[in-house]
Amino acid sequence: MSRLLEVKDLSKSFIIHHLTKKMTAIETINFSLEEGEFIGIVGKSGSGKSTVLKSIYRTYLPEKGSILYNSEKFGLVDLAKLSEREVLYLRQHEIGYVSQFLNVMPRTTARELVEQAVIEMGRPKDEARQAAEDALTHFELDPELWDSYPNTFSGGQKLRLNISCAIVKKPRLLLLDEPTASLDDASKLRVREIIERLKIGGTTLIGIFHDLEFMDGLCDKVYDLQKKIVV
Amino acid sequence: MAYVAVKGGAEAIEESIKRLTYERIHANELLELETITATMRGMVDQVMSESSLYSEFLAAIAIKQSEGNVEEAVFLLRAHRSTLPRTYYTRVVETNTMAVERRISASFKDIPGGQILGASYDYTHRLMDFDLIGESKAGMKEWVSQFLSEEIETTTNPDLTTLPKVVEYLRGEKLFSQIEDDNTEPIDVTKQSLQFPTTRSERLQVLTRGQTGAVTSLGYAAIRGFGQVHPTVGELRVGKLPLWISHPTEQSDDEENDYYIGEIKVTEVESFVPVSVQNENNTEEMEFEIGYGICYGQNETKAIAISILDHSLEVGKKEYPTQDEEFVLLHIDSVESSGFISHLKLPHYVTFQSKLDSMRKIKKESEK
Amino acid sequence: MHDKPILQVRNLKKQYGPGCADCADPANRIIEKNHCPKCQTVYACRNISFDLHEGEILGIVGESGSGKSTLMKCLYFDEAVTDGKAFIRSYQGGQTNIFEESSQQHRFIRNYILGMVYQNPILGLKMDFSSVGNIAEKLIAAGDRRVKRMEERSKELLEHVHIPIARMKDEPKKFSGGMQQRVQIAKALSNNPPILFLDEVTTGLDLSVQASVLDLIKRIQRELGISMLVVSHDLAVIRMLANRTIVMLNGEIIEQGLTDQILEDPQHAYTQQLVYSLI
Amino acid sequence: MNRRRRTAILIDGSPSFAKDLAREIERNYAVRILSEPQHALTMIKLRETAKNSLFYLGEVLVTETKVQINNKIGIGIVVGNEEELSYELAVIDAAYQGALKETKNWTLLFEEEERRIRENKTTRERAILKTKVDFEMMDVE
Amino acid sequence: MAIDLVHDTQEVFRTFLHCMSRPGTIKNIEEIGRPIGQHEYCQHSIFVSAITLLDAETRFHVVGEQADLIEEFLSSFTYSKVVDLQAADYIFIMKDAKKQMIKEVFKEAKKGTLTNPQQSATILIETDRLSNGNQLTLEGPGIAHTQNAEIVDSEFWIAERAEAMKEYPLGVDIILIDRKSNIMCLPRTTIIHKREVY
Amino acid sequence: MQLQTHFALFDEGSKKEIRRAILKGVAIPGYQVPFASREMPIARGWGTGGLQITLSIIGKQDVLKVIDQGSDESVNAVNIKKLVNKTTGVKTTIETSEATIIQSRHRIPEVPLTEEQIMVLQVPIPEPLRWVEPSEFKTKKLHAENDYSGAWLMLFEQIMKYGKTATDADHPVLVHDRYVMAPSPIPRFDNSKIHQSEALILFGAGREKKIYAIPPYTNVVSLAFEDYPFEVETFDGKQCRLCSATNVFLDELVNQETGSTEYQCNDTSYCLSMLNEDGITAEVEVAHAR
Repeated sequence: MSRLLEVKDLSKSFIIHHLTKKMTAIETINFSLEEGEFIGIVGKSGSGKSTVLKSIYRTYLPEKGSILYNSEKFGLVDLAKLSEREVLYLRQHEIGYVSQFLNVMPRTTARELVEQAVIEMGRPKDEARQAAEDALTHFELDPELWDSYPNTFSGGQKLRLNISCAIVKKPRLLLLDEPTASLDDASKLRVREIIERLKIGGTTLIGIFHDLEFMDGLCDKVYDLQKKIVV
Repeated sequence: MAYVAVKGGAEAIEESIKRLTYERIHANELLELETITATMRGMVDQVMSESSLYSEFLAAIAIKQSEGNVEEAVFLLRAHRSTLPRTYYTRVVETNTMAVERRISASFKDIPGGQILGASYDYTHRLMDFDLIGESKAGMKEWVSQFLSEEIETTTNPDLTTLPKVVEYLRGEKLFSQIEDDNTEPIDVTKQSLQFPTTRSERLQVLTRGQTGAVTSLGYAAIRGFGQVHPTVGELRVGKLPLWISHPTEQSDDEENDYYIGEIKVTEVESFVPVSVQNENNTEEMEFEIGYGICYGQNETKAIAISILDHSLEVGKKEYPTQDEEFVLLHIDSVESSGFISHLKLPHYVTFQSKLDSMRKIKKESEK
Repeated sequence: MHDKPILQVRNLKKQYGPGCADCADPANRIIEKNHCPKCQTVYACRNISFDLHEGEILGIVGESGSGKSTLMKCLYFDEAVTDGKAFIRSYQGGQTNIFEESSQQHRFIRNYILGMVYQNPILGLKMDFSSVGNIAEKLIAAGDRRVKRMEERSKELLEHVHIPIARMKDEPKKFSGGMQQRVQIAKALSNNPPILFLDEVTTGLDLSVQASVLDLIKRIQRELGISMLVVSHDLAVIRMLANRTIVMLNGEIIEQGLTDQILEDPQHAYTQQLVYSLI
Repeated sequence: MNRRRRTAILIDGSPSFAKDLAREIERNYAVRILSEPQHALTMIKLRETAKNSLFYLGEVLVTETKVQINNKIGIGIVVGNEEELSYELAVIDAAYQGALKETKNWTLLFEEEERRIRENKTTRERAILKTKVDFEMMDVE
Repeated sequence: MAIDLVHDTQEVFRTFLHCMSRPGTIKNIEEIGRPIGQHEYCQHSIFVSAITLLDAETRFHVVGEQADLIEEFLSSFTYSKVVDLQAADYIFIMKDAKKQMIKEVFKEAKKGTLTNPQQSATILIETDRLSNGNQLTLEGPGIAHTQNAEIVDSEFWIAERAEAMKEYPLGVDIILIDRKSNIMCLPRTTIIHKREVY
Repeated sequence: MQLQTHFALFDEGSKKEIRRAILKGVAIPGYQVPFASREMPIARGWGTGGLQITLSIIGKQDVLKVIDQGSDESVNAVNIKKLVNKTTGVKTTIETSEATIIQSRHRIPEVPLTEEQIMVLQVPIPEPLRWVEPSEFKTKKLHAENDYSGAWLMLFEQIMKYGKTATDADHPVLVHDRYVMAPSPIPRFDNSKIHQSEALILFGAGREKKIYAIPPYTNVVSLAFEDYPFEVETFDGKQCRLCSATNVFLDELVNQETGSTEYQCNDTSYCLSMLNEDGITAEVEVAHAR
């Protein structure tokens, strides 16, 4: 096993100009992750769990520290300082991000959405089509929904679509940002099964989950944001 | 070998021209050139202005030759000027040296130097004067001597060559910005064809030689709704301008050594046009701008219309045809417009045959 | 990653007016927003530099007067730049500053390499010519001389943008705003330009129409791999379309980054204000 | 007397004035005509008063004559179809160019003619001023 | 001077027109305007060419050892204004012009603009000899297939001319005049190929 | 006072200016050179452009032929010929092969022109893009940028509308692969005569103040799409009622007595020479003299 990700002294604060205020979200975070591992991040609400994931994904600009990632394409890189172009490449090929929210074009069908993700990686259209169908089947989205617009989906359906989009690219690292937050128990269970399958398939994962029970037995290790230690 | 002759238009042309002469002289009435220059002032002025050639003598010949057809008379003069050498350019004429014969302002009730009506049709009642039927030379003579002998009230030192301009008065008041003399060499549209966008000198030259009717119509359109000029006549002057030229070969620039060559009569108009401008604080402010018009002879509506179009073209936003320099400048010339309209009289049967062929083929195509 | 950008813009400057002692020197210029209060010179674009890469959509966001549309017009040669350079990979091997080329060459670049979709379809379409003719015009400009082929291509594109083929001979003036915009997009795409400029293309359209136009753009980009520069004052549009985003204010680039980063973690006070007003 | 003033008096003065002076020179000298009176055009360059810029108002017909007296060339140019006057102007110009003795005695004559022109002008202007509108207020006693 | 301004200049113009329309074609103007005395500063054919083209509306420039004298002479005759290379409508390159100056002329001469390509210089080059020898091959409008030409000293400017023509319709037009008053024209459309010498 | 007309009417300054414009026109084939068109003794639109060129190039040795709509004896042709003859004294002819300068309105003679001839065409509207763009400023820019999509689009639209192009006379041509040019309102039939012509062809537009030229042996291609080739006027199965010529441009005439349609050579001088060759004595009425 080799190291896939190492977060070193990561800090992030936000300057709110119109309030002339600086809000610190996380400070000197340190943890690392081996290939194939699943790390869970815990901490009470507002402790900055999501900030950590968004910093890794670069939706937030990391302020201090480094996020070393061992890329298949670029070798060892610091995600905190990597060029936007390279971040975009990694997003398309190596790092996936799943949240409970679905951000999609209004007139795009579920099938097209998953296809897009493959096409963005530069694959031909028919290959994308096949991959999309496989993913949607795999994540048990009712085929009747494939050609309708996702705005109308239930929370669980949206999430499974989200995961399909992320997974279809076969990312090496998948970031799960409270994907189950608004799901009922039955749906949660299905998501858990999906994650287990991913893990078995060798995907490296970082997850934040609203309820700690959900993480039980799923994570290899857990990082506590308040104590700043891996438990 | 047999010889085939072509019978055509040559004879017909000769006969047509004879016929024209017949029309002019068959009533056996003689019109002296002097009669034209002495009594047809309006027509002579219009012809000189539209042909852009100041000569009462040549205008009179042209009017006589064209039987009073202004379009044709202008044409004759324009063609004649192509055959004459242009030997001199005058020194810059400053219009404040004008010997004023008439001068009015619509902007002020009274102006320094006074409103001088001069000779004007403005206040004549347009009633037919049947006395003209029996007008006699003796009667005319008597009227003139009576007119000239009338007591003239003594006005202190009249000097109509140094009347102050209304615009100068307003510039003093800072209602107009002071403008430095711009001595950029003008372009002569008769030596260089118009290139768009044009310079101010080209526009003014084309406007002043424009056809009176065309210029008036477009000026009217610009103030009626198809333009955005709302002018007040600041000053209208009719009078004579003295002309000077420098010695052709002596290099000296000494004006004392100039030749005076005579004077020409012109009508000059400055129209005041309110415009809204942005001031330094970026707020809108009203300011006056000047539209300028001048032309040969006494042609007052034409000069006013030129001043309107001058301003219109300076604005030049093309929202209206009257602000579009191509629209205005390319269509107001008498010789060009009348020539092209009249060319429609020429036979066009080759082009028509070609059109027929095209239409027949399209018809066949659609019947397929 | 060392692939050469498809379009490189360096230090593009555009000013209206001559400048004066107060504002001519960029180092210590005293101006209000983008114009000099003394001489009224407007500095519409100041030192704009960026790269556009193959297959990406780059968003440019800013309020009116920020210089974003002027920038676009300069790149499409609708306006002459005051200073600066730009290089297009597929033109002269990307070695020639396109701004220094003649108007004849500019026309060539527009016809063969660039596409433009204007906010107002009147600028991009001939309203009195048929829709198919409009598309053919761009193909003709790019050297096509076969009527049948152009007709086919036009049909294909009109279908692509969901204009019924039955209406292909109709003039755009008979169409709704959304349809006109779609014809304009079809026209801009007709000769497969590697670079497409879109200037406020959904502004003024109904919401539902906006959505279909945005979707169309995204689909085209995905399928044809065209690089696009999208100018909009509307962050929602930028969010939908752009991978990366540039924020402009008063003629300057104040911030640039990944679109989701700009939206979720804006750095500049102005961008924050813009983002907060969106939510 | 400089040419600027001289030519103005000759052209604006009575026709006989120029004629008499020219005849005097003709009597005493051989006048060689270099170019006969002929028509030509002079372009008028004018300053408009809206932007104080220059433009060409149009052409004016002039009659021009060139003569030579004792190796000195005189030019006569005058607006209009003025064959005789243009010739006389040329002769007088040549006389001044050659500083002929006759011209010495002419100064008084010129001044006299100039006075007459001024008087005529005043009379003409007074007549014109009869058309001036009187805006004087009524006197209030 | 026995020159007939009306008919002689018409004849010279028609020669130019014929040769400009048919690049490489040689015509002679030796006898036009003869007989007259020798001109002090330039050969007769240059003089008649100048009075055919120049007048007060044009601007010109002369390059050569005696440029100033020739400029003064032609200017007094035609009223054409003497200006810098960059502003000249007509540029005369005399036989004795320095080779470096010839290159300079092609670099600096007006090439016209895309909107007004006619606002470009016409360059009159004096050369020792013109013939239809096979040193050069000409191609372009006015030439049925190809046309041979031999121009003495042309190696000093052929490359520079090509450089000046690189963006048609911009360019300069050339009138060549040799010692025997032969005329050859090279409008900007003519492509010159150098014959390889073995 | 001497009042006599100068040789070829114009003062020498005017001629020089026009000559300079002609030389530039020859050097840039198909490009419209602006010039300061002079006012002429005939009306604008009646051939002042062609006349100005003719008067500027003509010399004492020249032989002039003038035709209007194919006819030497049309009133307008006679009138122009008369004016040139009166001011220059040059010989005039109706024989195409005899002429050194041929001024024409709307036709190019049927007899092939030679290297020694100059063809002068009168042009009413020299701008081929005028019907796409009324502004002169803009059309100049289109020429500058080599943008002729407007001209092509017009043809494309005609095909969309009518199934074929619908141009008549003055069908635009592409010159030397650069400038699109109006060949003046010659029928499409004559367009091929400008391509690789042996004679120099000059075009003069007096009112619009433009001069342009096609040097000999220059490529002149009528605008047409590859799959809709350029078509000329056809007179299939028709022949001249006088000389029986075919493959010439024919006038369509109505026989006043029978009411039937008859055809006759438009180029009257050509018709005459054909008849003379055949030894037939005939008198050709010029029906359109007016």
